[in-house]
Amino acid sequence: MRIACPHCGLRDVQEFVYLGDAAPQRPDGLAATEAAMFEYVYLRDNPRGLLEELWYHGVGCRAWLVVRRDTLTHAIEYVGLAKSRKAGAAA
Amino acid sequence: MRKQLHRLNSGGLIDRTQALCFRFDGKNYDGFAGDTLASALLANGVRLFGRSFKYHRPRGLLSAGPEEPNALVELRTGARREPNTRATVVELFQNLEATSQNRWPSLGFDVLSLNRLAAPALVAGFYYKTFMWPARFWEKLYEPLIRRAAGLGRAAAVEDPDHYDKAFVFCDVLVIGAGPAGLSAAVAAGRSGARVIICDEDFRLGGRLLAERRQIDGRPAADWLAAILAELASLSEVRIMPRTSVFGLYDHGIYGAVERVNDHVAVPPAHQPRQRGWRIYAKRAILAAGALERPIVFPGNDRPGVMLSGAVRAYVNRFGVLPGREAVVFTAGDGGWATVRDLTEAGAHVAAIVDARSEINPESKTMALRVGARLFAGSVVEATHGGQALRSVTVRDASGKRARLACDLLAVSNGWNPTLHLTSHQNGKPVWEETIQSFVPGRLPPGLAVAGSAAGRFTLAEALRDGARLGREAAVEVGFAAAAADPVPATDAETDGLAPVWRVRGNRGKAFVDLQNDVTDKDVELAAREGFRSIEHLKRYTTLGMATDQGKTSNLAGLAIMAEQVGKAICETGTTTFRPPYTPVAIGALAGHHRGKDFRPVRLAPTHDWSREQGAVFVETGQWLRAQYYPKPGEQDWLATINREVLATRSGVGLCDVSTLGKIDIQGSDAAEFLERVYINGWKTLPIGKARYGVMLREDGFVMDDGTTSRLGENHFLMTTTTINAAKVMQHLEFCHQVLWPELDLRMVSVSEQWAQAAVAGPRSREVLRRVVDAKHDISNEAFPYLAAGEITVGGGIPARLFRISFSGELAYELAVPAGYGDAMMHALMAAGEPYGITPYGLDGLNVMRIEKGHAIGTESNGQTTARDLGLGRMMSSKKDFIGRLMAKREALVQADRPSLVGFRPVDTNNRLWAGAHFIGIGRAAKTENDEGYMTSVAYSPNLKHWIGLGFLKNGPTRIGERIQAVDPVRNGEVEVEVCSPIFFDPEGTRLHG
Amino acid sequence: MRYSGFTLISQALRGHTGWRPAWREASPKSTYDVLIIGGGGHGLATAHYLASRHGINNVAVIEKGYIGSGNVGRNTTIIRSNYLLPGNTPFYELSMKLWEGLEQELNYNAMVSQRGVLNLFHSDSQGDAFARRANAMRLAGVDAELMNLEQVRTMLPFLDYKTGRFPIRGGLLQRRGGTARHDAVAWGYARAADSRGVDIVQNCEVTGIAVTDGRVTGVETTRGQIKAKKVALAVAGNSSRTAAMAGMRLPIESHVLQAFVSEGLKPLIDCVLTFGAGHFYVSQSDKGGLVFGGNIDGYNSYAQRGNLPIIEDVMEAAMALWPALGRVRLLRHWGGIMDMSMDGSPIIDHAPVQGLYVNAGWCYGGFKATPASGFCFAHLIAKDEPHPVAAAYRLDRFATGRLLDERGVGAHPSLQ
Amino acid sequence: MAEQAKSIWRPRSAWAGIVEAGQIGVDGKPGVTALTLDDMGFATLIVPPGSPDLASATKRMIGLDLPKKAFVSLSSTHGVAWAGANHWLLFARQQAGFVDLLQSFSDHAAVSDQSHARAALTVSGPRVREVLAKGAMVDLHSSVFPVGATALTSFAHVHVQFWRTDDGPDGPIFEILVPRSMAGSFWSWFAASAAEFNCRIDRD
Ligand SMILES: Cc1cc2nc3c(=O)[nH]c(=O)nc-3n(C[C@H](O)[C@H](O)[C@H](O)COP(=O)(O)OP(=O)(O)OC[C@H]3O[C@@H](n4cnc5c(N)ncnc54)[C@H](O)[C@@H]3O)c2cc1C
Ligand SMILES: NC(=O)c1ccc[n+]([C@@H]2O[C@H](COP(=O)([O-])OP(=O)(O)OC[C@H]3O[C@@H](n4cnc5c(N)ncnc54)[C@H](O)[C@@H]3O)[C@@H](O)[C@H]2O)c1
Ligand SMILES: Cc1cc2nc3c(=O)[nH]c(=O)nc-3n(C[C@H](O)[C@H](O)[C@H](O)COP(=O)(O)O)c2cc1C
Ligand SMILES: [Zn+2]
Repeated sequence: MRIACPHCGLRDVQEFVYLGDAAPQRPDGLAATEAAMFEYVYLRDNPRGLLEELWYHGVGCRAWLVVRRDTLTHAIEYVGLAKSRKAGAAA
Repeated sequence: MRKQLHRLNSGGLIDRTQALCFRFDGKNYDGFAGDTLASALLANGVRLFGRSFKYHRPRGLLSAGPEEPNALVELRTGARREPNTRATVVELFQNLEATSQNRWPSLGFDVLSLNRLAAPALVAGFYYKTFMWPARFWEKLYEPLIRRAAGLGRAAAVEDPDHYDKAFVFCDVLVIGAGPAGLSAAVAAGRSGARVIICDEDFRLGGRLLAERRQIDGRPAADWLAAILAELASLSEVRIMPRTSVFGLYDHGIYGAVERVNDHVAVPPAHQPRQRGWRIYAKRAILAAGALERPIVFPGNDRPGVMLSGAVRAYVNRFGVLPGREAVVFTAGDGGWATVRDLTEAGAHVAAIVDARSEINPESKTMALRVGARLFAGSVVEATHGGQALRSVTVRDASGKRARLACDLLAVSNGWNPTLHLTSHQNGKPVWEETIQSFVPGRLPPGLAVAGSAAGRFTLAEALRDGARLGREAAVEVGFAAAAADPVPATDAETDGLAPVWRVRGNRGKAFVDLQNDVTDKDVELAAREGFRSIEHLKRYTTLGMATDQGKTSNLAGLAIMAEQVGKAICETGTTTFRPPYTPVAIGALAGHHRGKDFRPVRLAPTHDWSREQGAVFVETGQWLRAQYYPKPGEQDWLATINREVLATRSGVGLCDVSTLGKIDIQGSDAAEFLERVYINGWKTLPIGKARYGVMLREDGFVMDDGTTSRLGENHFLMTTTTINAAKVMQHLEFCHQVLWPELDLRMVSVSEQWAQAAVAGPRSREVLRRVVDAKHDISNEAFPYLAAGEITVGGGIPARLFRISFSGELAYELAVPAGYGDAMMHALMAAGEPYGITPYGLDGLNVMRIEKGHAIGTESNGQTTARDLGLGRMMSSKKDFIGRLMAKREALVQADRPSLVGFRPVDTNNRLWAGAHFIGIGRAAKTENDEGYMTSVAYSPNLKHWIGLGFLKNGPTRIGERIQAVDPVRNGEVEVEVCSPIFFDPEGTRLHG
Repeated sequence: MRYSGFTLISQALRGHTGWRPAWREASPKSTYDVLIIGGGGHGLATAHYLASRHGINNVAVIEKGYIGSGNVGRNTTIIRSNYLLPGNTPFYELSMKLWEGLEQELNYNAMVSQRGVLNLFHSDSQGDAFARRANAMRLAGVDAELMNLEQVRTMLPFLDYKTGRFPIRGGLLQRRGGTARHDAVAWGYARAADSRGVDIVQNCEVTGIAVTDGRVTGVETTRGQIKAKKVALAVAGNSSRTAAMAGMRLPIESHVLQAFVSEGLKPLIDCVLTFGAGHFYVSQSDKGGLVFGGNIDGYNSYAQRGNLPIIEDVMEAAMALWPALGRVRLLRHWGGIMDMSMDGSPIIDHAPVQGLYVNAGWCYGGFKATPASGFCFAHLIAKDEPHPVAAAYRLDRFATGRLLDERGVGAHPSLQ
Repeated sequence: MAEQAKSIWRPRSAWAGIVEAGQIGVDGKPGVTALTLDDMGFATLIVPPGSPDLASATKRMIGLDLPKKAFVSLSSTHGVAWAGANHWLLFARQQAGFVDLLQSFSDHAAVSDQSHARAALTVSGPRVREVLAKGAMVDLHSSVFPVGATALTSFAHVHVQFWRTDDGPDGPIFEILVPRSMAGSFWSWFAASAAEFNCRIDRD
């Protein structure tokens, strides 16, 4: 596979580290409940088909990326920076 | 020179001026440059090439290409011995040495061919039904027998002496196969200026054109070939790669290929690789891999002398070898007739043409007449005769009448199967094409197109047309302007009528579907009878298509016979999955440079050479090599060394390299806030110029890493991590910053490589440092107390950092200098410490001292333990959120009786302790139910003069003073130990502050 | 029809015309007492033990493709019980005991071969960690030996002891570990279950799970609706998708694991060997192919195929460990989809929906578990309470913190 | 005492004990030339997202444009290479004065001195791309990797940053930085890969 890093261009998957589903949002702060944290840490939809996931360009620019990839065909539809995603959401 | 009895006097693409001698089974032969091992042996009249897998039947050449199921040999000898090599693809070289395999004592006389006597019982899957009693006989008797009989060639027994490379290459258009389709595609794409790579596994480019007598634009195809190769060579962005097999198609246009750089010589020239594994990144690819001819299943079809008709043409036309003098051609289509023509022209006599079709066109009839061959229409070959070489065949005609015909060659033609393997590597399913009675590529992976025979368009005209069109299209798709299209050259007339015969029933002899794995038509029927009817079950039950040829010539016949058994059409049964590699690939080529000490990079500290000078013994820690201890001449064993190092440190001063620790520079106005969130303890209050110990959890509440972090400025921190976890922590921090809290003002970078760092520990450490640190810095106890951290200079202005931290429990410092000065620092410290007897100590000495102090390291924070388990529960702040806070509170993780960290000492102080021992109550049975924890680290304490250990024990801290057994059944140990505080030495910590 | 050397010979004399299908080609009935989704090793074993141990015969195994098309038919066939944690060891040891009697129990030769499993270690601390595991095994009554360098060298003289980047220091040997013929395990259980009346339905995909009032009532399939009192999931790799049909989310990701086989060779290696410094293992099949495995590709996938980085990684490890393999050729490589759980250990439990049972999360290691998994799952389904040796495999352990994380890598499936 | 200390405190090249000047591989005209670079100054510069003034500071202080994408700006004495989002590698051909330069940059970016963290070398020659292709998973063709381009990637499992400087008489020239600790492994791969083309080695 190759992932088009927004900074570095198309790079071999060997340069990246995978984390998994990008959807779960960390319940931040002292008010967060154990139940919410449990879901965040452990439960996954694990779809066959499109999945937004987190990848780290560890061998390159060290950016965390959000990659929309089909888990059946491995086709990648979209790659963006994780950083701008949250900034975007806040805006 | 020895006479090559079956070599034609002229013709062929061999270089008759370059004779090569070689050996097969200990006998010398001659061949020519341009031969394969197969063609050269055939030229010498060799018929028998090997023995089959199960029945050890004599086997000859079936094909002239990579699909060969029979002619497998061991190539070369000794360390370079290469088993299961297809003689049909081995390029002949001077002094080549090959041996037949899977036979004993010789190819001609093979004892295991007696298996044929048991053959009636050795049907598909027989082993599932027997060998079950008595149970213990399986490993002792049956299995060793089966294993010895199974297998094919013998691997080399010693290290492969050759070098292998790996390389990466990028292109706009990759063309796989250099037959007429591939060459046309490459030129069409190349002319537009696109970067083109054209690979062919053969050592000579041209594909089937090399084997056929064809005309292009009214001239011999060889002329066209020469012209197109010259043009390709002239295009600067085109790369031509002969001897290169594309073996696999991977995601996103990545192709695996292997180049046989020096397989055509006995020993690679100095500094050159034997083979090179390529990863090809292609924007577009065109598969022009041609087609494979398929045999017919009939009784006796495995006798040496039965050969694919296209292979016969290849031997005649390309290699100038006559595979037989008296031939019979058995064909289900027009393909066989070309063989009749070529054989006759080469001087062989075709005794008969057996065409399974009842309608024969008039031109063919004329031809049969002309060449003096008997024509059997609507007929089949029903049996073959001869021992280890074909002598005659029995033909059965449409009326059921039989005739026996003498011959030494039977050429078989049953149509072709597109070489579509690569199109299936990404789950693509081939689809049945009725008109050609074959599977053709189905849905294609993105970026791949298929040209010519590989697409099931079998004529030369189609190959040329497809290639030109797809090559041009591919270039345009990746952004090049289309080059002007030449008219597609004209070709001579060709016909491809076909009515395939899947099998001929007969009652004499076995009819083989899979020649290499000895699967017969009866085996397929048996599988059907026993319910293994899915083609995948058929494959797995009978092993059809699972041999080294992966069923290239057998799969379809197997499916067809199964389809007939279950009353289905072939299109309903589908095919089994083609998997990479297309042809087998040497493991060496896939590993390339990465073997031996180059398997993975090794990281050396900037102080490494110094440690080596000091005689260090090194140990792997993650990627690093670290000094373990520094033996001195005369020391009895490692324990003596370590004791010396520890005692010298505790009584005077010791020096230890700690350069490998991870170091992360953290700056920004939110740096302190960030640390609050990633560490369990508080950071906002840390004053500038101070260091603090921190513990980091994973989000699931278990300890991830620990280390000290120093505040160098209001918004500037320097974090240290453990050696092993440095990269993991960096990644985690980047995650926390970029994914969780991008709003924080924060800048981070690893500076691990920039600093060499040394621990100077022991009561005299300050005095040593005083002589190294530039005089202007006050490092007195008052000015630079425990946990002070500051930027200083050494050596007259070299920037350095000093930390008053201690892992050993002594008055201690860590001094960091830019890595280039690491070696100097060690020498300077040694020189300065000389009056105090400064002693280098390694990881082992460090380990003793940290165990004496009860400090946990990776063996304690092993990913299964929480901060609470480590006795650090109170560090967890309740005033802030931090990673892992909530999950660490889960009920099972705060249970009182969770094993927690305590110390252990042997009750009998002469006993040694072992890490990995488990704790069992005294008098209780050594059983899981009574298991109360385990020992993580042990050391001999030269200060206490006995062994000490750390470990996790249920309710540990409440059991100080209790006795328990540390049991170690795998090392036959059982030691009674006393539970104690994990801090064995200087529990008040007074030495630290000294 | 009983299999034996005698029947084989008598059939040989009759041209093998008397053999009958190993299992019937069943069409689904309208209703079953127990419906098992997934005709892999675990599903088929569950059916066999339900019928043979609990007398529950009105059972169907519903398989979307052909039986054995999943991981049971594509794994590297290692069986062992060399586990560390008390929640795991007895379970895998039960499995090992069942393997030891499997052929006789099933009247099918699954070629269980106790050739030994040797895990190499490369540093003192790794050696200590292995000692801890070996001791845990011995406490649980499992065989384990710690081998020093010389013993390893005697056993496997052809490894690289000289130039290796990670020098070999010793190994943990479980002699009773070994391999089994993967497909035969599926076929053997299928035949045994079938002989007790279990319906094995192939080419039938479950597309929905019917739940009424919090109770399961049956399933939707590509061949129509089937009613069942109890429904059991054993769909390795597809657990999340199937559980979602009943509204459940699992602590699981689906990952691809590749496997590799070389061309057939005369016997070379007599045990299963694993490399402690890389993710790599090798053994030799009865047919002579060297069977290699490595790490997962490391991303969620349902594609049953992998990519070059891991292929090269495995071959690099092969050459690093065993440098005589340079000219041995890789014949085929493939992938399987495994449900990687968040602590690397499996789940055998009730679902929140009544009458629904889950068997999932087997990661790299579920082949060796096949007999015990079927045995314990059958127990759970029949008695509605967990079998004692599988009692740790609860779904709620992630919430309570009673994790079974052998490797200590945390909730990170691609590291498990 | 002070005298002695001075003589001890000499920096050591990252290539010391690893690379020796000379020739490796086949005889003949060198296909590749490697030149180790010592005494260079390196530092990472990181700014908060959107911070504008580093560009003007760079222009002012070393006369170079701050590259926005994966490029490097070079002068005969200095250079600045893009090294990630809001992240650059500043370098000087000589360490003298570098500390002061970093001091003045520290008002405009988070500065971390990395002068000793990298082992640097220049590789060139007609076959240089073929050697690098044995490790580089990035496309080095001129149309994709022109003069001035840089990439962070790995060669043969070793992290590297490298860039292409102006072409020389023998074709492209690349400067490669590897982590100091891995210089030995890097060299082992490079030497084995270059040997078939004949490699001349010069020490700076
Ligand atoms: C490459 C590889 C190597 C491995 N090596 C080992 C090893 O050496 N040792 C070891 O112990 N373990 C190993 N494993 C793990 C082991 O193979 C699996 O854990 C185990 O086989 C899973 O259980 P199973 O046999 O029931 O799964 P499977 O055989 O996968 O069975 C699940 C079945 O469910 C079917 N199914 C799925 N969804 C549906 C549906 N909706 N309707 C109907 N049917 C459905 C599937 O088609 C499949 O047949 C390996 C796995 C892989 C992939
Ligand atoms: N009359 C018939 O029945 C019939 C049938 C088939 C082919 N043909 C003739 O064959 C020719 C077809 O032309 P074409 O170009 O399609 O095929 P081709 O067979 O001429 O060329 C295919 C080439 O691809 C190479 N190749 C295959 N797989 C490869 C791989 N994985 N990696 C590297 N190289 C690989 C082969 O070595 C071969 O050189 C025409 O001349 C046609 O007339 C005739
Ligand atoms: C232990 C084991 C040994 C295998 N040996 C062979 C072999 O000798 N030849 C072969 O072609 N395939 C072999 N295979 C691979 C199968 O052909 C097949 O690829 C695998 O079961 C996955 O199925 P699939 O490729 O149909 O998806 C083996 C598989 C396993 C699990
Ligand atoms: Zn990037």
